Amino acid sequence: MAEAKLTPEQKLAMYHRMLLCRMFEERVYFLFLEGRLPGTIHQSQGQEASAVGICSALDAGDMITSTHRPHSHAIARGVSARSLMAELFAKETGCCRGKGGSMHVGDAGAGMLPAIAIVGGGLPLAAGYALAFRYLKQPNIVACFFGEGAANIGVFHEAVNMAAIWNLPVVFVCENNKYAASTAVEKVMRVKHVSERAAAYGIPGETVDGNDVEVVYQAMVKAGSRARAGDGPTLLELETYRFAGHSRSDPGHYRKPEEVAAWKERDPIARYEARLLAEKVLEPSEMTKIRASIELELETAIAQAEQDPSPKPEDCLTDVFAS
Amino acid sequence: MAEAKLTPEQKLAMYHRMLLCRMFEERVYFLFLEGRLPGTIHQSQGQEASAVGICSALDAGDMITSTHRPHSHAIARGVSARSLMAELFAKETGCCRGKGGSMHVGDAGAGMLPAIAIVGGGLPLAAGYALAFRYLKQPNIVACFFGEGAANIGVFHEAVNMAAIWNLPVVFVCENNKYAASTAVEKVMRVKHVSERAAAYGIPGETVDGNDVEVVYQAMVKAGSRARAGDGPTLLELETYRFAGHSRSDPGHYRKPEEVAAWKERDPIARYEARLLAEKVLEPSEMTKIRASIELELETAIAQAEQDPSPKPEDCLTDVFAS
Amino acid sequence: MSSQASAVSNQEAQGREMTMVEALRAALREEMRRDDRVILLGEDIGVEGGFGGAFTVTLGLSEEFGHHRVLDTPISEAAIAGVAAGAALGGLRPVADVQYGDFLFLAMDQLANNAAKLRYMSGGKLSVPLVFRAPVGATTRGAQHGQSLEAFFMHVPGLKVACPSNPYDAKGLLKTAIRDENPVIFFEHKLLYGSKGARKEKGGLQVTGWVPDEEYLVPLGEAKIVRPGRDITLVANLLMVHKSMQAAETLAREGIEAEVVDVRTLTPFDWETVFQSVRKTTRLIIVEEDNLTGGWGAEVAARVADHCIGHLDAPVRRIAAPDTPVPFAPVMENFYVPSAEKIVAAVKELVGTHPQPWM
Amino acid sequence: MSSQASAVSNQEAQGREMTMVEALRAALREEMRRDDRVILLGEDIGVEGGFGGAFTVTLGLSEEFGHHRVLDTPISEAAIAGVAAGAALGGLRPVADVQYGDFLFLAMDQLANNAAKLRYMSGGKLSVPLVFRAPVGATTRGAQHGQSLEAFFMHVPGLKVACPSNPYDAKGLLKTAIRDENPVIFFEHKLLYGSKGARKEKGGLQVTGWVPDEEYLVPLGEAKIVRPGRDITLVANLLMVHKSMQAAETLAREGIEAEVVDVRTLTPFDWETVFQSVRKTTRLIIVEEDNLTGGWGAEVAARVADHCIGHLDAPVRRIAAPDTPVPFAPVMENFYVPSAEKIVAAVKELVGTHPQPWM
Ligand SMILES: Cc1ncc(C[n+]2csc(CCOP(=O)(O)OP(=O)(O)O)c2C)c(N)n1
Ligand SMILES: Cc1ncc(C[n+]2csc(CCOP(=O)(O)OP(=O)(O)O)c2C)c(N)n1
Ligand SMILES: [Mg+2]
Ligand SMILES: [Mg+2]
Repeated sequence: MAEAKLTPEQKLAMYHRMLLCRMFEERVYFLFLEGRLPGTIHQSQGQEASAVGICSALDAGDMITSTHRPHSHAIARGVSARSLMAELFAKETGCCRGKGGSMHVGDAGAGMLPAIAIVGGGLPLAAGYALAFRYLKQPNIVACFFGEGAANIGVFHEAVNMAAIWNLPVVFVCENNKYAASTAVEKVMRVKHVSERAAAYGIPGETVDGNDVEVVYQAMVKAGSRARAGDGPTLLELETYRFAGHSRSDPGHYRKPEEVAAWKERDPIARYEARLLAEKVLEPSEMTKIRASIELELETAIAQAEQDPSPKPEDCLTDVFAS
Repeated sequence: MAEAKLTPEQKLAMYHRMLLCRMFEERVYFLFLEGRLPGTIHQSQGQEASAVGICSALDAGDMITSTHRPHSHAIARGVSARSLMAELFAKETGCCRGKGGSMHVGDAGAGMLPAIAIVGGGLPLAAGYALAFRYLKQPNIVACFFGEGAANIGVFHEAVNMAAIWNLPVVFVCENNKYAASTAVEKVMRVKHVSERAAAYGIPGETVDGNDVEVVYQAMVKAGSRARAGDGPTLLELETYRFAGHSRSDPGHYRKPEEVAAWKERDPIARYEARLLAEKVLEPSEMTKIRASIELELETAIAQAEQDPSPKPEDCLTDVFAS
Repeated sequence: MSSQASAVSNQEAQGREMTMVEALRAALREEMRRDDRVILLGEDIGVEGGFGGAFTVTLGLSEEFGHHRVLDTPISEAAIAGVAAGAALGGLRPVADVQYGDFLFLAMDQLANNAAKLRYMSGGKLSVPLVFRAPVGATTRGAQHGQSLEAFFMHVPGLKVACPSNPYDAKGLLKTAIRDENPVIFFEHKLLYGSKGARKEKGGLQVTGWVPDEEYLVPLGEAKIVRPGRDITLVANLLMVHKSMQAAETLAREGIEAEVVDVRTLTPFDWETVFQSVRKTTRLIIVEEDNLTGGWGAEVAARVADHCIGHLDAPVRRIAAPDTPVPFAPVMENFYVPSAEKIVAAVKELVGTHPQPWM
Repeated sequence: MSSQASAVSNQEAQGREMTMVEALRAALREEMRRDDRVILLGEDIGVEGGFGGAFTVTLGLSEEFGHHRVLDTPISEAAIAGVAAGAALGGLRPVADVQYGDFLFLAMDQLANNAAKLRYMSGGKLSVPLVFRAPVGATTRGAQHGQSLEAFFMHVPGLKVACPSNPYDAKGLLKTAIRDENPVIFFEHKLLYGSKGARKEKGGLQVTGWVPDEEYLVPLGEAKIVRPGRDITLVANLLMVHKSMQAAETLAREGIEAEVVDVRTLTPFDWETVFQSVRKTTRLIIVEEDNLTGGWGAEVAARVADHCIGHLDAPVRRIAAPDTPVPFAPVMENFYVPSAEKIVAAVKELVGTHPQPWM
């Protein structure tokens, strides 16, 4: 399949989106350290190309599913920083009205189901949503994010197989960031690439550079077209790395500093910035403007979130059943 | 690896054992139709070569795990027809003292854990038992039977992967009889052979003729040696077929009569009988003797089982906890 | 045992005697005809020449509605539940099933952590309208094919739980469950299916019940007094409704009038009907096939001990299976499953003529 | 809050204040030293530079005992449970864990259908000596990381269930559980870990308790009266023991003496201690963090309604989380989790000066 040609506007949009992901996470990190956010967080600095590359290849009506590490997925999908921030602040205005929290952010209206924090738990939901798309003759697909750690859990196997035999319009997107919490992938899996497991289900598997947003985008366009054409799922593996710890206050001593350093060399944002500058798609002056606009957006989101009303204690009792 | 050379005695023993499996199942079928046995049964006529070929390659201290279709596994492993029959008759003398029933027959003393009737549920038990063997420095292995239908359940994936990364001494033996209840394998799996899934775990996979007892035996010797040597598990697929319905009173209308007929042509016992006769390992007169001795064994087992005491109603209350 | 359950008083109405299986099948068929979004997922439910699921309930439906609406799945209970939940989120109304309730444990994460909680976690924006059918009850298949699992699911906020005892209720409740916006776990008792032919259960009751031709719904959350009485209240579900009725008939011959309440659904639970009955009879026995400790009967006893304690003239008793796995041997299984005799004996103990020394 | 739990009266004995995490770790270490067959399985439990499991309990153990005894697993909860059960059958004594109790649903089939039933299905020939550790409790992590799951496992025959509230009991019970021949589900409350350093829980109690240097065991099945009292009985476990103690202290200042019973294990359950306390105080409130409907408190209420009804001077009440998933926002979570204030209010309602109108 020929590669989709990216316009300068699209490139800039991807750059902008990645930067928003990064700066959002950086702000959240400080807010968290300052004790202004409750709960726990799993951050995604370093994995922005994967989130943005995938989501940039989606249509408005498509859906994504996510994991315990969902912030960048949400931003890449277009869930507003405002409603995300409010959710992290546990406010009534949050995308889950304060009931979900960091690990369950999402907004079906924006094309993202609430994130599922039980590793692998989102895969059958994604397949089922894809089944509904096909059944209802909607031209849409589901992009299902999960980590390489999730590729060892039973429901991964069941969901990918079911999607495969039914040719469901879903793309299984494995963000292989080499670690599941402190556990290195090679300790828990004998194959080198998660994508090698695709063969077990008779579907295509592909591993690409997850830190190159255009590579990710092109791979998703390909897998997505396949899915839209009724040819079934693809197992797409994105090689990437998280710069931060696994969750709040993890210093990450199980990773060698050289390894972290080597991956920081491959920072998806810095790389893309350099490329866009070289391609003259991006001007240095524009860079500054983009950053400033993002900063403003985040400042506003934080300021609003802090002022927003908290849910009332008894609100805990509602939303259990639909009527 | 060179093939293990089978002595005439070994060949005869395998023939005898297969015949015992078959004749046991045939008697059970009639007992069942006559209403003399309670519960339900899943029979294994046609799959004797797989049970016997595998178990003949095991040592006394090895262990097998089994499924809802366990009769031939039990007999092949050397659980006495007497204690099996008594269990089916729900008697105190049964191998599970009347508490297990057809779907849970087993006798750890004879090298078989109680069968697990939840599809796939035995796989992690097998891996765990193998872990104990290795940890305790016992030179033994586990042979884990399951059907091709079980290869789609989550715990298959988890257990095979865990055994693979830890190089556990277990052989995963998939009896691919083409159907899971009424469901044809090709409807629920896009790979042609279950053994193709071995690659997903970085272990060897092999598919062999499951209706040729010597082929099965040789494959198991090979996989078993690998496991004993500390080189980890193998996924061994045996292509076979069940002649009977899935469970009691299943007429099997979902299978084409020609398909059933073609497989009956490949009856593992008839084939082996012909071969042994040709090889002069078996004399026609001996055949008659073997059959007669098996008939006697089964008659005795049935007669004894019928006379054996039933458990008392309140026995239902014991054996919940060990003290 | 026949149509004690014909709840429709208008005997002029058109209808016929049906088995539970026929009633369930009719409910599925009607809802599938009414609403295109209703689909079925499960193992062996639509295979040509197959069984119509483990207990024939879906026989014929793939022929009428096609395989795109009657989906035969691999043996993948977790994914069956999760795919059903995903499809529900995506706008369908899936009715999924497990062949035996015991396999629900395999799907428990998807049901309890996803289906039950997604509405809540989304702040009320989403709903998960799915039905998950599960046959329960001991039927000489041993420990892994005979459990009663209602209590596990009654304990999960966000799930509704139905457990009908007769064809009329089964049909009406299943139709309501399919139209409900929430996940409903729908328990059916194997010995009540009453199916004829190949998949007939040994020892099964030939329960039939009058079912009107005209469409009707039975709401979730309304218990039914299936036998009025003044001396003691028996609260039961599924097969135990029938055992309780048997017991009540025996007791009536001795002048003891037991009121039998069929709870019909556990979530929502019709507390008022139970409380009113207990306040009237002043004595309560809960009858369930599940293991005693932590069964749904414990919740009923606990609520009564809170809300009706001043009206009780006897200890609140539960008759349930003992705290053991389901044994295989019929002689043990018969001891394990609560019997009408046990109910009769317990009632007689509580309805003593002496004033209760403990009060 | 400090060593209210120092159950050893001989204050001359050598010992020291420990957190729950330290006590659990000490139990594992001692048992691993004592018995070669004890191994650990779980995610991130033995990685160099890692966490020692989700809450640091296993820190340092892989260094002392090696990776063949401290096995880091893939994220495969069903296989963790099943492999542990298989290893137990094969002669080892595995201690497995999940990082959050909520993931037990993934392992439920292996625990409830295999580990719990294999002894029974084998006619008593086999045993499955394993321990499965699971952290529970709401800690602002939302709906999938904060459930209390004791009731689900108390309802499975063949499983034992422990739920200690303090370091002394935690150590003694865990050692006993490891030596037990049966599968034990061992619940730990996240807010009681009291760990310092990196994995410290926000909002956690700095619970320490005096733990003797000398070896001791705490038997399964013995409740502990952690505060004697004459006016009402509070039965609790885990974090709720502490909330009940707080409530009791407040009440004492107003002249109401609550007796607080820490159940310590749910299976086996020490019914006699609870019954005796209730017969003495004539009033009972059960306090648990689990959702109300079908929580373990229901079983306690039900047994009391059967065995002690004649001694009750008030309705049997339960204080539990409402029937909702665990909400994220702290303001809602604080409402969700039972508080000392709620306990105090409920006690005051029951211990009224008026004769009870309902009796
Ligand atoms: C079923 C399950 N087991 C364990 C956990 C605890 N846990 C949360 S994230 C995580 C690691 C996940 O690794 P991976 O899937 O690679 O995603 P990543 O964190 O690297 O993005 C673990 C073990 C969980 N949430 N769910
Ligand atoms: C988890 C689970 N799901 C469904 C069943 C019901 N069931 C029993 S046997 C069977 C088919 C199993 O097929 P396969 O694994 O190929 O074994 P075979 O019967 O062919 O020997 C099914 C669906 C079960 N016992 N366990
Ligand atoms: Mg990862
Ligand atoms: Mg098969």
